[in-house]
Amino acid sequence: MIILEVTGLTKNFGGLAAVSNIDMKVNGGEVLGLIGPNGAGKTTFFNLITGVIRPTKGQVVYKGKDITGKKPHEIAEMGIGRTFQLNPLFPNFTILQNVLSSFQLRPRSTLLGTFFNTRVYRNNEAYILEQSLEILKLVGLDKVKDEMAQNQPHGYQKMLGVARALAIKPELLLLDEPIAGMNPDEIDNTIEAIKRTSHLGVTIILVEHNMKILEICNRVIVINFGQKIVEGLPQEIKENPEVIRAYLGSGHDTKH
Amino acid sequence: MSQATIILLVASCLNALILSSMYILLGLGFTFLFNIMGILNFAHGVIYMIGAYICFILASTVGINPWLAMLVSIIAMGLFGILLERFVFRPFLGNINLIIVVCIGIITVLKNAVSVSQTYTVQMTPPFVQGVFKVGIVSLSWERLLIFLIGVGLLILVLLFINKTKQGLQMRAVAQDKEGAILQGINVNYISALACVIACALAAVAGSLMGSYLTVNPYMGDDIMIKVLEILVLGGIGSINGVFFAGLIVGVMDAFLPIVVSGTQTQAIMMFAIVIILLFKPQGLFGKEVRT
Amino acid sequence: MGLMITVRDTASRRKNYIQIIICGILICFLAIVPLLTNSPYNLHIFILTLIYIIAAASMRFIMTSGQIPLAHGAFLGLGAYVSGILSKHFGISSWLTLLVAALVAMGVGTFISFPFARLKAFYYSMISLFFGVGMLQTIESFGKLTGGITGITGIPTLFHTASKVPFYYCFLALMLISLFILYRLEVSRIGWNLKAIEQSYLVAGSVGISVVQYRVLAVAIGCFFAGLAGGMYATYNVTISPSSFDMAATLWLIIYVTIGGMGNFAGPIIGTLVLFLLPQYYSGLKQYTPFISAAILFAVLYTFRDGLVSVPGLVVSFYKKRKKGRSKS
Amino acid sequence: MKRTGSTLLVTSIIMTAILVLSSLAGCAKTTSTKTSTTTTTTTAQPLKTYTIGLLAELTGFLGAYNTATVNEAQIAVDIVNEQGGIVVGGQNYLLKLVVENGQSTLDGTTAAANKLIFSDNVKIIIGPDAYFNSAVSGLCEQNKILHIAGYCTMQPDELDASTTWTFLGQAAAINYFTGALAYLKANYPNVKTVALTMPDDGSIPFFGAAVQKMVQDAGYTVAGNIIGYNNSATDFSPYSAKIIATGADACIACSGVVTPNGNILKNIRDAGSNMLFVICNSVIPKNYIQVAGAKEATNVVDCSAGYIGNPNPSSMLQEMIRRYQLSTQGADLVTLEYANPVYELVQLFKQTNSFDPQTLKTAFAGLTSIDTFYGTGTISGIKTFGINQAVSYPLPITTIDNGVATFRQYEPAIVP
Repeated sequence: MIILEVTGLTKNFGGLAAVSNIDMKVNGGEVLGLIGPNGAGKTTFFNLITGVIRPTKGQVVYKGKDITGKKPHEIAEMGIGRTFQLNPLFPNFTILQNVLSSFQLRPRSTLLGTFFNTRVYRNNEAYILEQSLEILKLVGLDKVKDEMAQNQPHGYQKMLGVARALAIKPELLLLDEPIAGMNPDEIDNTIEAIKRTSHLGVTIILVEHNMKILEICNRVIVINFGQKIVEGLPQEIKENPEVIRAYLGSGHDTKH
Repeated sequence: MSQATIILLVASCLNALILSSMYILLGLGFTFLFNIMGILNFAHGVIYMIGAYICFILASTVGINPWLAMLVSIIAMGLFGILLERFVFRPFLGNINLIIVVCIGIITVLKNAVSVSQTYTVQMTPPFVQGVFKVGIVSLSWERLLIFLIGVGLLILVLLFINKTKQGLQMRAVAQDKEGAILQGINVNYISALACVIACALAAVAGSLMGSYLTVNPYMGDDIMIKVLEILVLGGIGSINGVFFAGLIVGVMDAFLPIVVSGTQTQAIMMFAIVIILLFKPQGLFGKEVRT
Repeated sequence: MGLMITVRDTASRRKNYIQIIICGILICFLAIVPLLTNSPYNLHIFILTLIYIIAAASMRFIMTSGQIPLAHGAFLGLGAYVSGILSKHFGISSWLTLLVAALVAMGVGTFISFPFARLKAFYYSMISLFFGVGMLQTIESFGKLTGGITGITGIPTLFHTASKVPFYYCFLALMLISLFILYRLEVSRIGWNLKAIEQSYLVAGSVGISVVQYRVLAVAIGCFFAGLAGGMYATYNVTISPSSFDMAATLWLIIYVTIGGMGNFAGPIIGTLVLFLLPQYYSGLKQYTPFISAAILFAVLYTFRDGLVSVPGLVVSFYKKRKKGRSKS
Repeated sequence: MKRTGSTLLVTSIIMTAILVLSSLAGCAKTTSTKTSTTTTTTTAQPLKTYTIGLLAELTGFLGAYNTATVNEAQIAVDIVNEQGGIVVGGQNYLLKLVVENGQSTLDGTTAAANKLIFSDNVKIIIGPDAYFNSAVSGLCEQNKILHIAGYCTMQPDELDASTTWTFLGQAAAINYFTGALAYLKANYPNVKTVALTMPDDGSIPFFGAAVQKMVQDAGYTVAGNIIGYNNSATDFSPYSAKIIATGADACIACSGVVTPNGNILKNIRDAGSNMLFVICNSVIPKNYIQVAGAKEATNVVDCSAGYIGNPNPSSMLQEMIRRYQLSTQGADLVTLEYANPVYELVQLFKQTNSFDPQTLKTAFAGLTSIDTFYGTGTISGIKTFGINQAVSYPLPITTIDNGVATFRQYEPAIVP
């Protein structure tokens, strides 16, 4: 079943097109890799889907509903979680507080309930607390839960990003360069965590320019200069000449 | 249309030009500081006042040539700008609250220092030029023409500096994208100091001129401060050309509104005009839109 | 107590009890101030302090959402003028006007903040600054109703007694209630969402926090209490004039918050107390008093930039360090 | 949010400390003031002091000006004390001024008045300046404090039938205007229409209205509305242009300080108009010549503060001028707006031979004339203020031509 459908999505910054006319379908439960060299427009693509910026044209349909140009928090409410490539967290909260404050939607307390500290609110908070601890276990951060987020190593911060995204109980999870700038064993942990997450039945789209991510993807789409070059299974992509050119620069094929 | 009305209109146009040149002169320095260092320098009005006082004391108490006095006050305020950047702004960069507190500190000290040290007499810098000449039907004093000419002249100089010299271009780079500029290896501290010096020097020029046109008093900077903020916001954050148009708009309003309404209403109307403009164009007339 | 309490362990729960006890002692102390000082003038100063504590605390509440309300002084003025004009020219009971003043300020604040909530927080600061100045200029230009620059005198007071004691207790109660409400808001999820927005509106949006809604909420609540404080000021001081609600007033409120310490709920309270009561010692210096105030500002600013509330923390950590040093040697 | 508990703990301790200290200081202050007041009753000291409260705006936009006027009052007090103080009930008293700062705001002035009355426990208050009386008159009425204002702008609650304890001890805007109008009427028959200008500080609905009525009663037609200017404007030429455009024969600057009036005059002349310019406020002509420039300061009638060209100044005035010039390297006395009330008070003390405010008040209200530094003052004002408690005295009329000020005559300038 198709969970997300993007048709003719385009965004122009001034003259140049950061994303031009991208179509794609995402099936429920799959792990879709979205790879391409730096500046290919991958992050812009995420921002378009999650409503951080409005597309110039094209539309985004999520579970049959058109979500083009909706506000970020509305889109989050519909069950699309995401992580950020840079500063992916609330730096002045502890790890646990980061996750706690990411539980906004379900269970949700009314403003008045929150203010008057009603039983419902207290129960919600208690439930949220145990949920958060579970998520932290899932991504393997439960040991450092009371540390300041900003003092954590890069890998932990990235994982915290994932944990925060999971807190909204997403059905679709957008990971923006989850393993960029990690050392090998951090990468392995992260990939493990992503696998575990996808086994929970969460559909995942992840953006990377690191080819290593391919091993966990069911399907890969390659983007360059804001356009879709090829789409296919990981191993096909690996030997596709266009992709190689995109990565090693156009000077490459003249040597053959 | 009667003779009187025509004269009134022409005179008001001239007023608008003269006022605008003065406002732009002050607004430019302030906008520099904001765009380059991200600092709302609430002490700008006081710096203008101090510039005026240095010129006044040298010219009338010490008794040297007013032009020389103005030069000295420009240099003095320029140096003051360096100190300001190094010891006041740099330690608190990026925290607007601390900057505000430190600005208030400076304002309090300087203002009260002046008002305590000066005995109560009417204080005025000796005129730079004298006499009146006629343009068509209206007559204009050389003094005000001088203010206009110096204003415009300095603006052209500053523009040349920004667009032609290396430092100027670096300044614009920093104003547009600080991180990028740092990556390019631009010495941001040096550029900031430069901006401070320019801001203070321009304020000193304006102060000296107005000190001989109006009188000098410790509170002459307060009203200017608001005008300068108007110009910054109206012109748009991060745009240097915006200053000119904003200054022109404010000047025109200041010259024409008093003719139709009474004194304080002028201010009120202006404020709400600006608020309404911002409601429709929140990033200012020439600013880049930044959406959350 | 919301997010915090849910993650509290027993140790911090004890701290919590200590806090409650301290606050209790403080309140008791404030309750007997009128017995300690027999000069109406000192009581006058204390009453003003109470009013400005509300103003500063409400300002900090807005600031936790990353917006700097450069019109807060003006909203104080709005409240003061609304209650003053209503009770003087229309003969409405002062108690009622207090509420009306607060609600009017709240409404205006919401109206102003709404169009700018979706933009960078800085734009709100700017527009508010202009709105603030514009509002005062309007007040000045409607001489008939507001007395222009001169202001309004002879506003009906809450209690028709020469003694200031009833005012003191009434305002003490109002202050405690306001502070309690603001504190509850801060430690509840609402306060945490505001802090989250302040740290990164992108991330906040991505987890479903409505940035616009919460920013407007913050401004509305802050302005409500600003209006209340203004109303109290008018009905106590019987004279109000625009010059005491101008840009300088706002900036001084920011100073109370910053000198006290932005990071802590107690910050604005400490800041206001220090900067209000301390000048009473050197007020004999007449026109030289501002220099002392400025000196205090610089001293605090350059020694502890996190405000006075950070002092105990610094002291504690300093002694810990020394202990470590000793144990090593 | 780490260490919230301990932080709050210690901060609250600091808070408590501050509260204790300040309240203690408060008690200390009151006790000290107590002792200072008891000195007037115990017969321990041979020489006793009597404290008079002085409300002034030592900081803010009036700061420099009021610092000067307070010095004048202090000099007057010193002279009185050096002449042996004053004798009340057979006992010699030295006068003591206690000055409180109103910070140039109505609220600040209210606070200062509270301090004078409740903390310094004075029974007589002199001042404040400008339009701040409204903050004081009511208080003095409630607490039965004798209040002698230094200036008055006819705002509501400043001086009216309800403020029986308030006196106007020094010429106010309305006096200067009365004098100027009388001289204009007598010496410039060809003036028919006049333009009125004044600072737009909220006084237009009150002072402005009164002035307009007086002008019309005097048989002039007022050109257009009253032109209110913004005191802190950067450039006054728009207002000058507006004044010229009214096409009036003369422009009367009804009140306001030297900078705006001088600049409006300058800009009117620079714009090529030579209309008669009438200035009526305390500032001395010399200052206008300085601000407007010698060439521009021409065809001007000025009704200003009274001691200039005073043909027979009292010995005390001469002494004051001497001392003031000593202390300020030859600056002129400003307006004596606090010194005059002191001078009048001294006479009242001598007359009534008591410090009791009630007696002083009834005595003052009973008088028809009292001596001032500017000559004999008449006590009037029933028509203008609704109460007969304003002191007015002859004011000097000066005309300025090509930067030369020439003293013409004294106008009675008695407020109706």
